[in-house]
Amino acid sequence: MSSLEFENLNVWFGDGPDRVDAVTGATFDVESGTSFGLVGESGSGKSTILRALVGLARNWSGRMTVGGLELRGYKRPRAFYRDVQMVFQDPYASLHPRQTVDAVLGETLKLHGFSDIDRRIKTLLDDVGLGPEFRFRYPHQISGGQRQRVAIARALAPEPSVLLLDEPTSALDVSVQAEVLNLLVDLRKERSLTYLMVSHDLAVVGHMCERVAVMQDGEIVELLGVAEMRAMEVKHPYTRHLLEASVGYNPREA
Amino acid sequence: ETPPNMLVIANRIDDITTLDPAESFEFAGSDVSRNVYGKLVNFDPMNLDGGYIPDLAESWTVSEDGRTITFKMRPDVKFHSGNPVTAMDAEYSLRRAVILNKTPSFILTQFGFTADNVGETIVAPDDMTLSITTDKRYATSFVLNCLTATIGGIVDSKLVMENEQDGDMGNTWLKTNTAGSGAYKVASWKPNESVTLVSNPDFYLGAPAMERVIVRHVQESASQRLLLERGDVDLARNLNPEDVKGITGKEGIEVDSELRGRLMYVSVNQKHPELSKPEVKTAIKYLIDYKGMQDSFLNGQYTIHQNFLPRTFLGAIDDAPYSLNVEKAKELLAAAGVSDLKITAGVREAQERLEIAQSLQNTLAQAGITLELTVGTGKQILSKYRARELDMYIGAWGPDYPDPHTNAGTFAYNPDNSDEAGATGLLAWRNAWDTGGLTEKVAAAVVENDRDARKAMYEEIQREFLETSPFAVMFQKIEQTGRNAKVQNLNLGGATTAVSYWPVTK
Amino acid sequence: MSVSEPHKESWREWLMTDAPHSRGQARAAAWYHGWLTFRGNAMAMAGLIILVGLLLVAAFAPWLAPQDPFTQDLAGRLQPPGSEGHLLGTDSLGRDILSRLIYGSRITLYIVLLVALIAPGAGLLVGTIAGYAGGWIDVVLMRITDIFLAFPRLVLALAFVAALGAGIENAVLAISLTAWPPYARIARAETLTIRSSDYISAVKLQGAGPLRIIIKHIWPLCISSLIVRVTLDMAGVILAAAGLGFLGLGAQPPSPEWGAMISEGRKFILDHWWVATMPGLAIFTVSLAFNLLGDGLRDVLDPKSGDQG
Amino acid sequence: MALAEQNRGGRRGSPFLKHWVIPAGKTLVSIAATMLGLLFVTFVIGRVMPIDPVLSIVGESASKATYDAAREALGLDKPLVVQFFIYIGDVVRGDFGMSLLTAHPVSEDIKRVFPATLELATLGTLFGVVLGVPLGVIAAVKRGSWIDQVARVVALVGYSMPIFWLGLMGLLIFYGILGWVGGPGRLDIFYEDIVPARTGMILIDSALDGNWSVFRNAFSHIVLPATLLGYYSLAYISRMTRSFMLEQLSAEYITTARVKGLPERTVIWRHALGNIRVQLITVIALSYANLLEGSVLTEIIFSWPGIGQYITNALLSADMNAVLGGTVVVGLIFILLNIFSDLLYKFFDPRAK
Amino acid sequence: MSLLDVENLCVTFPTRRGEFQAVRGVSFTLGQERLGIVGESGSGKSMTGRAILRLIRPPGRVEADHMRLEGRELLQMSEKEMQGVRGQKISMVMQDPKFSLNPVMKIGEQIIEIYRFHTGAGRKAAWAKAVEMLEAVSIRDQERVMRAYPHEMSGGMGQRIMIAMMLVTEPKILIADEPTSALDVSVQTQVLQIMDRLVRERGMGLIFISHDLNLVASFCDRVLIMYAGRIVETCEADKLHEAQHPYTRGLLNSLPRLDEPSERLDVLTRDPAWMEETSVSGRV
Ligand SMILES: Nc1ncnc2c1ncn2[C@@H]1O[C@H](COP(=O)(O)OP(=O)(O)OP(=O)(O)O)[C@@H](O)[C@H]1O
Ligand SMILES: Nc1ncnc2c1ncn2[C@@H]1O[C@H](COP(=O)(O)OP(=O)(O)OP(=O)(O)O)[C@@H](O)[C@H]1O
Ligand SMILES: [Mg+2]
Ligand SMILES: [Mg+2]
Repeated sequence: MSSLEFENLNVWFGDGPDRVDAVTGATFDVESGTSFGLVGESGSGKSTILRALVGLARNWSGRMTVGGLELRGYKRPRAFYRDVQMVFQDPYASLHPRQTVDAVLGETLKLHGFSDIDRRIKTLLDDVGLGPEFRFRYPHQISGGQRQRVAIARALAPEPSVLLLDEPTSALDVSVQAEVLNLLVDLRKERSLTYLMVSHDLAVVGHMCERVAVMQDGEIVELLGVAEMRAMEVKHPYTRHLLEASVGYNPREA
Repeated sequence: ETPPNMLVIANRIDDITTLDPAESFEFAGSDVSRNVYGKLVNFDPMNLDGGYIPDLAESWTVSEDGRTITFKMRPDVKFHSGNPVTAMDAEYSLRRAVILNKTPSFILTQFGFTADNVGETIVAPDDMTLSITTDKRYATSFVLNCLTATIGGIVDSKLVMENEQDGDMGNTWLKTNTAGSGAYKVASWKPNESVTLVSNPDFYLGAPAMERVIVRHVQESASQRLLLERGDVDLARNLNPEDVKGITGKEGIEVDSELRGRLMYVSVNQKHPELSKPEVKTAIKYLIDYKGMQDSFLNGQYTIHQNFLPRTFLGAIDDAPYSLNVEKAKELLAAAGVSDLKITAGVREAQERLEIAQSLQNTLAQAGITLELTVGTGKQILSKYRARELDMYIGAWGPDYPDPHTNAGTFAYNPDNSDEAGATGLLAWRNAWDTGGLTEKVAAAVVENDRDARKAMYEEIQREFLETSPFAVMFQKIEQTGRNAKVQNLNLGGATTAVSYWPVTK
Repeated sequence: MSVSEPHKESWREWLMTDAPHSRGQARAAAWYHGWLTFRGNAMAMAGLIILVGLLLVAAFAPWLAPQDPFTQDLAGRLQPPGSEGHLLGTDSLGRDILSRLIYGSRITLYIVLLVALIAPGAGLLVGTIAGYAGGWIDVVLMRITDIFLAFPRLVLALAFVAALGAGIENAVLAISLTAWPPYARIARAETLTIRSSDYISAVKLQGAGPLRIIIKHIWPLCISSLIVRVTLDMAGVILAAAGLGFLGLGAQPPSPEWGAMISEGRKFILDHWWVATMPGLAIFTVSLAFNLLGDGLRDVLDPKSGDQG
Repeated sequence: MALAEQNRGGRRGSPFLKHWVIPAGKTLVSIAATMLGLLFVTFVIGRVMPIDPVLSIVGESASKATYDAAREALGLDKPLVVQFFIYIGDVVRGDFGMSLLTAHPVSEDIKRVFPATLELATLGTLFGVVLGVPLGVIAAVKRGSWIDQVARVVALVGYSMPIFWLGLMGLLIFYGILGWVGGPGRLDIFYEDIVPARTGMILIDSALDGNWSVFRNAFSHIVLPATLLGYYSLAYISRMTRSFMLEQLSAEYITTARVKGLPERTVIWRHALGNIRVQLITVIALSYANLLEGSVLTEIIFSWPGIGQYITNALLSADMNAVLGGTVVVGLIFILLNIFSDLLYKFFDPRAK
Repeated sequence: MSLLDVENLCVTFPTRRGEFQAVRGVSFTLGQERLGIVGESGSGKSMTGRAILRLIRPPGRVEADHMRLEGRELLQMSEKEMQGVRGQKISMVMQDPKFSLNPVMKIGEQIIEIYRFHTGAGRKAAWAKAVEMLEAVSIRDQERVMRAYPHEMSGGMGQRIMIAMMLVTEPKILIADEPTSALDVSVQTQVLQIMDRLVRERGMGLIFISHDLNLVASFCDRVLIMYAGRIVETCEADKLHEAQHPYTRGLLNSLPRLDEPSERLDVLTRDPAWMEETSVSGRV
């Protein structure tokens, strides 16, 4: 069980004149067993924070800790990946088009050194609510929601305590979104997982998380609890704007 | 249509690597040289069989001991540059050839000339007299025949000296330029593209009718044929039998067949334990389908000839005792106790040779000999041959100068058969054949001054050669040339020399 | 799961299922789907049939060939097609061209298969490593690729053979070694698009090393575009092998290798057109078949084209 | 942290530096590296070849002393590394040594043969582009139709019929029988050496000279081989165009163009083709480079004194200076073309900037 | 008379497993209003939109009893006549601006192209018109944008450019296929405002395709709810939250809500019978 801490995190891409600062001075922490949401407009650096944490974004400064353990550089020991896993935004793009569900899960389990792979695959599929008939299908043979379940199963395979969710339902239909969100809620309850979840949909974050950080242009502009959000008790105008827009179209708004 | 005063020839000239007569040793190069450089003695293109006649030397005398020949130069002949041709030029040219020591130099140095002794052995006491002294007595015909070779070309010593670099005796300059007194001078040579000759109006035999001769490099026989048919060239010199057949009988085109000196032969390495058995050697000679090949893919371009002196050479004999006889060959092999023989043969990638090789493969197989072919570029195969590494070689040999010794001295002459001797120039050595006494006979023939006696000696050598040698000479080349009917008096040089353009008319 | 279940269904249903029960079935079903896509493409099927035909011809050459491919008949040389006993005529040594073509299919297949394995293989290796590793490894590998690409093919081939010695295997090797750079470029371009995809990130998050990612995840996706390209290059390979012949590297006579047969026929082309044309047509047919097959395979193998049409 | 602050505001360096100077520098370094690699490989090949350059020069019968002297003159007695540097030095000065085969300096030979190839390859490529691109586009647009199949067969004939077959047949028909074109060679004999060789490309030289009868004659000679070479590049270019176009035609912006009501012509030729320009340039450059390498067989059949024939001849006669010189020049051309196509890429694709 | 009148529209694709009907007998009319089409992914929304413009690529087929644009039968028009309709009378804003703009043409060029083609105007006039349109969709610095390439634009700008381009010919009908799904909320509002204004001020007909029920409910006048290629229900947009059909209800209930937190979300359970129901007519 781990908590996450980010202190003055800066992440940038490129070098010299091409440099893009994607995240600047992000500071927040996620208590173990809780769910934390990151919202903000496209390109505000939400995903980048997750990617920096798992080592997919190489250039960063500041401090990141997982369960008190400080991270360095971009290489992570295998043990780290047993603890922290990530689910990507687009379930189609995150599954190899030539691998069956079985192969995806099997490889993950093998990499993490499990031995009773067969049994575990069955349990995993069961956990994410997929029947055994899905086991040997290719990604193109299953629907988006089912693909996302496979992605979640893959993330759950090493039995992590932290799940990073990068817009896990934004590519899905509302009806399917509900299924996936329910699944995530259930899993968290069963396994006392810690979630760090990115979304641009305030309703989704509101549904899932206890605390929320609002990002704009690489910076965190506001940190607030979900209750405050519901009550519209926000300080930053950008947060307010987001909240209002999420309700629907208001022709009179400027 | 080609202009009336111009002769246009399609030929393969990619073998011209130099125009320097002291260095040039290839066919196309000789063709150029013969028309550019006068020699002391030369062949009359209209009467090749008549042998050498005076050229830049008007006459000569031979000393008592037969070692010194003294030439009297022809007066009033001029080089293209306008310089008079003198004995000094002749002295310079011959000395130069010896001193430069390029590939063909052996033609002169075999008479004992060396860079050190040319000061005494090749001397011009005055402008009109040149005397050369050989190390021993040789047949005069032999010496003079050798002087008709390309290396005997007389260069304009003044002009050459002006273009000397780092003591190279003008070699660098002469590679791409000419300084002769012949009927033509080279106007331009573009390697692999063309050679253009322009006539020398002051040629001592009279200005040639063709003011320009352009030899164009055309590799493909088919292309040559099309050019000839369209009248864009007057002469196509490398037509294959099929294309010759194609143009035969076409209006305005004639086909000339001229016997050349080149021989096609097969030889077997005497280092090979089985191949060195006399029966096996003979068996192989019986396993060649001479007639079948002559009448099919070699049709018209090669004629059966089974000895090392090409027809028209002094002493050449026409005996052709061998023909395809598988039964006899089998008997011979059985007698030698040879079965399941497996040999590899080197052959260079050239259509007719490949066909000969495959035919050979076929007929040898009928007697139970497996022939494997190694095909490669000329250089690759030759270097193996020279290193005595091939079991069998299928190839061609052309005489270097128009004297019987040129072939006798390589096919039947091998004074030291050891590997160390490294006599790579001798075919007998390349095949590790010690000649069984022919070497001495060849050495004797070359110094025999009586023409008839000499002829008889060569005939005898050849008869023995036919029996004992590891060589199966198969064919002699016939050059078939497609000619526009308008072109007259063209002589390609037969088996002895190169082409002459100056008598040509249209 | 009951083991006997598949037997209740027909094979077709078993293959068409969306819910395979085993790895084997999933794989078979995937192949079957590919096959269906492929079968729908008449042109690709034509290509396949020709190639299967070629395989059969090669396998049963001794039974199919009307005559011995090596038997010479100097009296009956250069017979035109359709003449007595020689459907496609005879060559300059009077050998039956049809029989030679039939036997030659073996050599042709051998060359083609060997090159098709080596060149794209080498290209795949270099290209994917360069593309995935990036940085200086990429720069160095691509410079090397450029150097090989910039070299006149014949010179390079000769140099290789100088180092390796002559023979048909070495000729094939030489061709492969001159043919890999374009494949490397294709593989690299493909890798560049794949390497930043989410599913590669996902595997990285399982702690998979670069080697594993390249071999297990990137190669399967690069192979399809390589296959398509290889099938396009086949005719070139056959002709290149013949081209090496005159350096003494290709098939040695009297081997009835198609390219060598064309070269031999060159001499007679104006009057005896069939000697060169027949093997030329054979090469054309085979390369057409490969090409049609390649187009069909592109549809089957390309994951992007998915289930459309 | 301080570092991050500094970088965030920092748009260091002028755009000029960023867009032109730095890439140009990188390009130069990469050319240099590739060239050096090329030279190294050629050098190694020169040493690996089982051919004795000394023997080729001095001849078979030379004495040991002559041999050694020549060897020394060639610098072959020095250590390999030193030889390599000498080699580089020579190459940089444009000195490739003497050709054994032609007795001319290799650089001079190349100056003579390369324009012939350049002329032929350029015309051939033009032909291939002018016909190949439209053919590929049409084949893609009408995918699966008879026109697509015909285009495929046309391209494959180009791929699988050896050029000498097509070449000789072409010569027979268009020159031998019909007499529409000039025969082998670059000019008829009487037109030879009339116009001064400025570029070595007769078409250009005669045009510069205003001598149109030479121009016409040269054209009648080049048209057949150029068409044949063009056919080969046509085959390649049309296949590649087809596959690029197929990709573009399913793109969403093509639907947009149709939504706009634009005629199909505009949609295909302006929108779709515009998007494959960059890829096409690369393909064309590659095929051009291949033609510049010289099509040996075409050059042989048409008696075209070009670089392909030159290198091959040299190769067969073990004239290593000529082989290496030719190789370096061809390689250089190749590299330059590559860079050129990269530059065009930058120019044509707004996304590349 | 309505602008568009569609009766029994079917879109069929041949597949390996037989014919697949992406749209099955859809009927509706469009007046000078905002007509929303909602439904889950794959329900045939986009295909309906494209079928109107006859942009279904072969081997797909479009069939209908009739499909009239101001009384003229679209299905009987020649390809040439259709070119006059597309862009001129009916325009369509495509889903993703990133892929829908030609990446190698300057934005100005792309706008001018459509305008000149349909009006035959000169370059200068077209340029001025394009700038005016960009201004209308509240893009600042129009001259710069005109000379820029699509990749230099943000998603929101791209979407607005797309709208400007499609409106430059002042079409009678605009089909907007999920025009805001790729956008941030803030940009989304702007885009909607533009379209809203056009309908109200110019009397344009708008078909607004989306899967965002809240958005459609608040933005449109009328809504068609699609399921598996058919219209299962139609209603006034503001009454969407009172919709009856279990499918529509299911969709609505599965949305998480900020104002009504819940432990678990309702999940839509599909009734096979819905597949068989005949399509509800969306004609008025
Ligand atoms: N590999 C990269 N190279 C350069 N810039 C990048 C890279 N990845 C992301 N960026 C930039 O970093 C910034 C933040 O990107 P990020 O993906 O974190 O945004 P996001 O908030 O997740 O947006 P979205 O909602 O669109 O996913 C963006 O401006 C983006 O352009
Ligand atoms: N070329 C095609 N061949 C076969 N089926 C197709 C084709 N194009 C689309 N379809 C199918 O048509 C159906 C309707 O597609 P459409 O794009 O209209 O859905 P949509 O309602 O717009 O969904 P989304 O919200 O995901 O965009 C889908 O089931 C799709 O799979
Ligand atoms: Mg993101
Ligand atoms: Mg859609």
